[in-house]
Amino acid sequence: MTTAGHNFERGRSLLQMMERIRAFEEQACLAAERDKLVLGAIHPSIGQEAVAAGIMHNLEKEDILLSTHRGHGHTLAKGASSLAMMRELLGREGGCCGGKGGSMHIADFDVGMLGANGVVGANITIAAGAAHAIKLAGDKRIVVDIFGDGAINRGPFLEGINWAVVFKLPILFVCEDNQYSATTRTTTMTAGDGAAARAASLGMRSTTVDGNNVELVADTMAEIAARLRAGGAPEFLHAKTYRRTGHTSFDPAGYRPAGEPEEEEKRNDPIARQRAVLQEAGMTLADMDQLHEDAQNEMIDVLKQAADTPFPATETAFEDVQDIGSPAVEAY
Amino acid sequence: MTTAGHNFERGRSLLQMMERIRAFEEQACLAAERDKLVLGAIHPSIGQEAVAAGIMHNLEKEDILLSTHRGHGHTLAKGASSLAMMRELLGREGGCCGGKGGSMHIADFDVGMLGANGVVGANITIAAGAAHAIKLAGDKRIVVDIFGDGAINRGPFLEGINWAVVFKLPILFVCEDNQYSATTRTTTMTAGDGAAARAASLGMRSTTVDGNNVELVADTMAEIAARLRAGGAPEFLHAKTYRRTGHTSFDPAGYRPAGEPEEEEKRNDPIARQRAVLQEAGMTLADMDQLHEDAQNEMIDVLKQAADTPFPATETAFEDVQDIGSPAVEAY
Amino acid sequence: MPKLTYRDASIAAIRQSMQEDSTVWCVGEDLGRGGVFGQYKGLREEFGEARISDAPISEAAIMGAAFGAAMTGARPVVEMRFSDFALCATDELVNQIAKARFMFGGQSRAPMVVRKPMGLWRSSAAQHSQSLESWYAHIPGLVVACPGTPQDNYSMLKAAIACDDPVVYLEHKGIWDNEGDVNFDEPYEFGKARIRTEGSDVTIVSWSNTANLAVEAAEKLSREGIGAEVIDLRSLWPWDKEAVLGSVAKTGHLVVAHEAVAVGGFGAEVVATVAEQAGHQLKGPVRRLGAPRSLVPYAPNLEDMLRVTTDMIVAAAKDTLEKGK
Amino acid sequence: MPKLTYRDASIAAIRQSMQEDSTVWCVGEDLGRGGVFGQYKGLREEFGEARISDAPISEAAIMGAAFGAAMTGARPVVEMRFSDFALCATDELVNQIAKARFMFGGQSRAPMVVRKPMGLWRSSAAQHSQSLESWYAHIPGLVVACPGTPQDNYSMLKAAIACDDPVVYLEHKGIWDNEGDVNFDEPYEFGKARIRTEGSDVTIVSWSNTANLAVEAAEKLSREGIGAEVIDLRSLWPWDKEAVLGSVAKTGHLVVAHEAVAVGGFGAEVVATVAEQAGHQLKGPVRRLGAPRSLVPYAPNLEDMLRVTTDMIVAAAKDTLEKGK
Ligand SMILES: Cc1ncc(C[n+]2csc(CCOP(=O)(O)OP(=O)(O)O)c2C)c(N)n1
Ligand SMILES: Cc1ncc(C[n+]2csc(CCOP(=O)(O)OP(=O)(O)O)c2C)c(N)n1
Ligand SMILES: [Mg+2]
Ligand SMILES: [Mg+2]
Repeated sequence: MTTAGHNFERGRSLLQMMERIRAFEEQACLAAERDKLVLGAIHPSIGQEAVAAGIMHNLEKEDILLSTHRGHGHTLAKGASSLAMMRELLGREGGCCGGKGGSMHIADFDVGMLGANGVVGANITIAAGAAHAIKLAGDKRIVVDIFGDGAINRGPFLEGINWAVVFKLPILFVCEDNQYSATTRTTTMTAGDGAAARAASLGMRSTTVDGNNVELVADTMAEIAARLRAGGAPEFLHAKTYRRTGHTSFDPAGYRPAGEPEEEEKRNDPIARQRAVLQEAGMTLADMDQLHEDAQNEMIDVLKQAADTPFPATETAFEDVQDIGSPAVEAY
Repeated sequence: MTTAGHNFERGRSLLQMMERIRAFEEQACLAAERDKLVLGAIHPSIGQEAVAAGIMHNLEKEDILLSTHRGHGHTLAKGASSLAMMRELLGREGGCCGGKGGSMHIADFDVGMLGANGVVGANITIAAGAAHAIKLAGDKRIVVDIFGDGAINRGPFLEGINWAVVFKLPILFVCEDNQYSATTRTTTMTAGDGAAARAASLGMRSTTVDGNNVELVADTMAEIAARLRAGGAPEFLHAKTYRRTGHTSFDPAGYRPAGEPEEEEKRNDPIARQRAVLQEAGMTLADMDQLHEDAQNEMIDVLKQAADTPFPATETAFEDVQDIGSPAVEAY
Repeated sequence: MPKLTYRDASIAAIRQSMQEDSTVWCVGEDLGRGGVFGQYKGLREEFGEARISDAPISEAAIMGAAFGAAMTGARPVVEMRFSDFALCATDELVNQIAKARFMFGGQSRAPMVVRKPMGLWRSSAAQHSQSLESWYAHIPGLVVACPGTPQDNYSMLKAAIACDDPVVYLEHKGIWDNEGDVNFDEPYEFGKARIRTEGSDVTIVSWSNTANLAVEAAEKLSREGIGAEVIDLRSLWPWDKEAVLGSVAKTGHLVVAHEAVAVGGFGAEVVATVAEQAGHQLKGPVRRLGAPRSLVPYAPNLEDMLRVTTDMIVAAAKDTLEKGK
Repeated sequence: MPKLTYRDASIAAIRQSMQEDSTVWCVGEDLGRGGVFGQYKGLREEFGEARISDAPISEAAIMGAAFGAAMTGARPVVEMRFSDFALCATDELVNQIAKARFMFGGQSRAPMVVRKPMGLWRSSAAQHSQSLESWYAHIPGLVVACPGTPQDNYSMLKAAIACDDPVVYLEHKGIWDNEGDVNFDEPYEFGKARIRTEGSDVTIVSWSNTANLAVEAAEKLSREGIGAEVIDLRSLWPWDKEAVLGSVAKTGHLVVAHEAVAVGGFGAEVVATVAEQAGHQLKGPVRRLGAPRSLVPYAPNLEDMLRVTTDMIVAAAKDTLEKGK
């Protein structure tokens, strides 16, 4: 039933993960816009799902991931519970951060996801440090840090990558290049040849991929992961994609050239492209539609459940600040 | 009397400036070690004088210079008064910063020298901003910022250079590479191919020179300055030199390979090399010795005068903090 | 007198300053599209991209470059987007900008305004909600402004742009839409508080949006026959000690309220100053209100636990009056 | 009991911690050669370069990487060289390290110590002399330590390395050579002050090197028959309110002295707390000593204008006693 050479099971599972990410974010946007249940900003990755699915497919639970403000997809693909994540977006009890972080600080340490970050670029040095601890401990795990194209203009990009190369740490840096930083076309504010050129100048092996081709992302990541696990030097992956939504779910993004997102959706949707690949490989449309429907149902249900979950107990506002001199025990 | 093609007057003046820088720093080190008159740290540039002399030869007074903690030579070559500088090192009245900055904050705004800096790399973004103001005002001045090889691992290197290229500012960044950062051999902490490769990855035209060949530095700078004055894009100069002294005048620098500084002094002293060039070009040894002696006499005298100058009036400790809410007028 | 929002008042201040002085230069991320809170709307169209400059996501470079420009003839207005991101440029602000004039013996000035929208903004969580005004008040060389009303956001921003010192300009991001009358001719002098309500029973010292809550508290108190004098400091450095000491001399009761964490907040400075200089005039215990030393959570009900409210100010005022009897 | 310098006491604390726990990892510039003040001397030889790591001049990466490592099983001791340079890593310390455990709902810990040598060190000028302890006390999530003696630099550093919170560890760079007896078995609990001298006439609260000056002041006062109780807070968060309030209840007179700028310094917090909770027990005006709100100059005679001295502490103590009569 499958074409020769194509890993059908993997392809199906990549599609499934992309469908789940898409459905999760569609529901999250509805929760924000329609239901006003998400009060903070959310940053959808609709149209960028192949990066998350392709990379995470090659990571073990013990491997470590750090991400950005636009990190729902990465987190879900790393294995976090969609319900705990949706609860977090809605600030509810049982949210993966107890309702204290929200979308921009989503994290699930149990699956090695050490956090999105509200500060652009900040995770680059932190991720290098996670890899440093792994090396110090003689562990075999690897680290992936994902950031946007805008982050390459911040100092931590230089400092964190230099660090990883100097100490030869088991880490992959991924620039998920969706061409925009907030309302700015990133190239207008970026000198030189961009992410990969900068990484190369820092002595790092660097690969550029079509980030909307999930099979290619997965293939590339498989090779990189193998090299890192074999004790190789840190690497860089420049994944080219496109931000189909506004910067946040509330941003109409009128600053983009007319027709650009529509064109991208038509021509370059990673889900549609993977469906075509799988159809070619012999998967039926009905099977694929089923994956879609399952994902939709999962996330519709997850939103319902999250909306029915109570807010956190108010005393948790003073918990988990610190052990010593905690506001939970200290008068202030 | 001069060999064909050699600009004798320029060569002589380059030698003279190097002699003055050398003599100034020798006296400053004596003031620190022998006389205990300099209480803060000083960072000598002995052996690196060709960078200062060669670059500054091509700057006008109105052009702007920013420098580092190791900035005596640059400042003197930009035209600052040796007496005001020595007074500053001794923390005296009439010091170029009124005795409030000392060696690490030496500055002379009257000759366009906008300051050394005690924070490694910090001047890179500041210098870009000075060039930005020049461009906004439609001025014709150019800016030079000099920093060490250690500074290329700090975030401002990336951010400041990206900025200068994005806004196409009239600035030259100079990495004065003396191979050490404090007690560390810089290459051991630097990934990739170093300063010039990084600058190139940021879209900058980059030139590497033997920074102990003062004629070459001056020639190269003449071309760069011409391009910048003609409205060209910002550029980068990687000047290779060697730190002959310890990090500070008090550092015995035992961490260097045995014989390394001696070998450098013998083989690669910029003053000795320029003397050889000038001898070849027909300058007499007596003439050259006279330059040396004049420089020595100037700086011996300058140290004497500085040592005889009183400390600043104590009320200046509260002056020039700010106009609004100044401690000079506010009780605290 | 036009009615303007807090946001539009700031735009008016910038527009007028830019019209009057061609060296004023605004720089920050996404300014061309009006800034993240719309607080630069329309300015790109009027002044062009050289003077309303977009920037890369490089807070250190934005701050550092603005400083270099300020030393070289420009008058930058720097946009930090959220005051939290300004922490990426702390060396630039604190080690460079604040210190240069002094270190260089008076050779330089840094005439620049650093706009840093601060404070709670519903469910923005711990990295987008801080109020760190007390940090900047502690740093010699900096002027610190915390406007709480449209009028003040107009006149203080104009004054900040006109002055030759670096001004840390902390707008409160929760009140961009607040409306009020704005008199374009009202002057502002740093270090002069605004007496928002007069009263002789209790002095309430505050700033930024909490001053607005203090005014509400004073209204509630007045319905119970208690006269509260609300002093909106407006600038924290310099700050109006005379107004506070004068009011305390009259009322003998002091409440200080702010949104920032109480421990190490600027309220401590106000209370300590009063204790040192007018402790004997106090008729009841001073009351200091600020956030507990916890972080700002995302969930709205948790976030509310960190807020200083109108009712808390009312209660504190009554408490000091009660205990003073 | 061995006599150790303040510097060697810290080395002993690190050595013992590293022997006991293989996850302790020191990282910073030039550590291999013993650190810029020699405060890592001998450790590279004993523990090798993986555990005593040199670093590039990348304060943001040093801080950020140490944090990432702390979340992943290491216990980093971070060296910032001069506390001033730590401002290059403020986002990392304040927005990331201090907030992560809370933002992530308790999923993570950041067991790390950030060593930041602070304070005046003859003619180091404005960028190498700051004392910013009040900043860190204001940030929820951080523990703040200011040891003033060899004993405390031993026991506090050991406790800091052992604890699971991020500790901002501010050694005073002017006293590396101070000597004192060090009892390796003396325990330390954060938030417990040390009563350096007992007395019942006046309470002097201080920390870091200024506590040493306060002890000298107490000796001078005792020669004049005045009994000063010197409370060395040692940690500013948490800080020992009980000790201070208890002492003030006894003496009725309070002097707070520190090296940092007075405006917005932690002295304000101490005074404000006493004013709120024990204002009625004060028998004279409180006195707060700190640097004027000016920058640290290079020339020695100017630098001295910024210092809080033993004599100033003596005078302040006498003044509050005098005025209280
Ligand atoms: C240091 C910092 N500066 C500015 C911001 C505001 N901000 C949030 S997301 C964003 C754009 C980031 O662009 P990019 O890195 O390309 O990521 P994307 O949003 O496209 O995924 C900006 C400017 C921030 N969060 N942190
Ligand atoms: C941000 C910062 N980190 C550390 C230091 C301490 N420090 C002063 S000079 C120096 C070495 C700088 O090396 P390099 O840039 O090569 O300049 P050089 O001293 O060789 O001229 C260091 C680490 C500092 N001043 N600033
Ligand atoms: Mg992007
Ligand atoms: Mg060097």
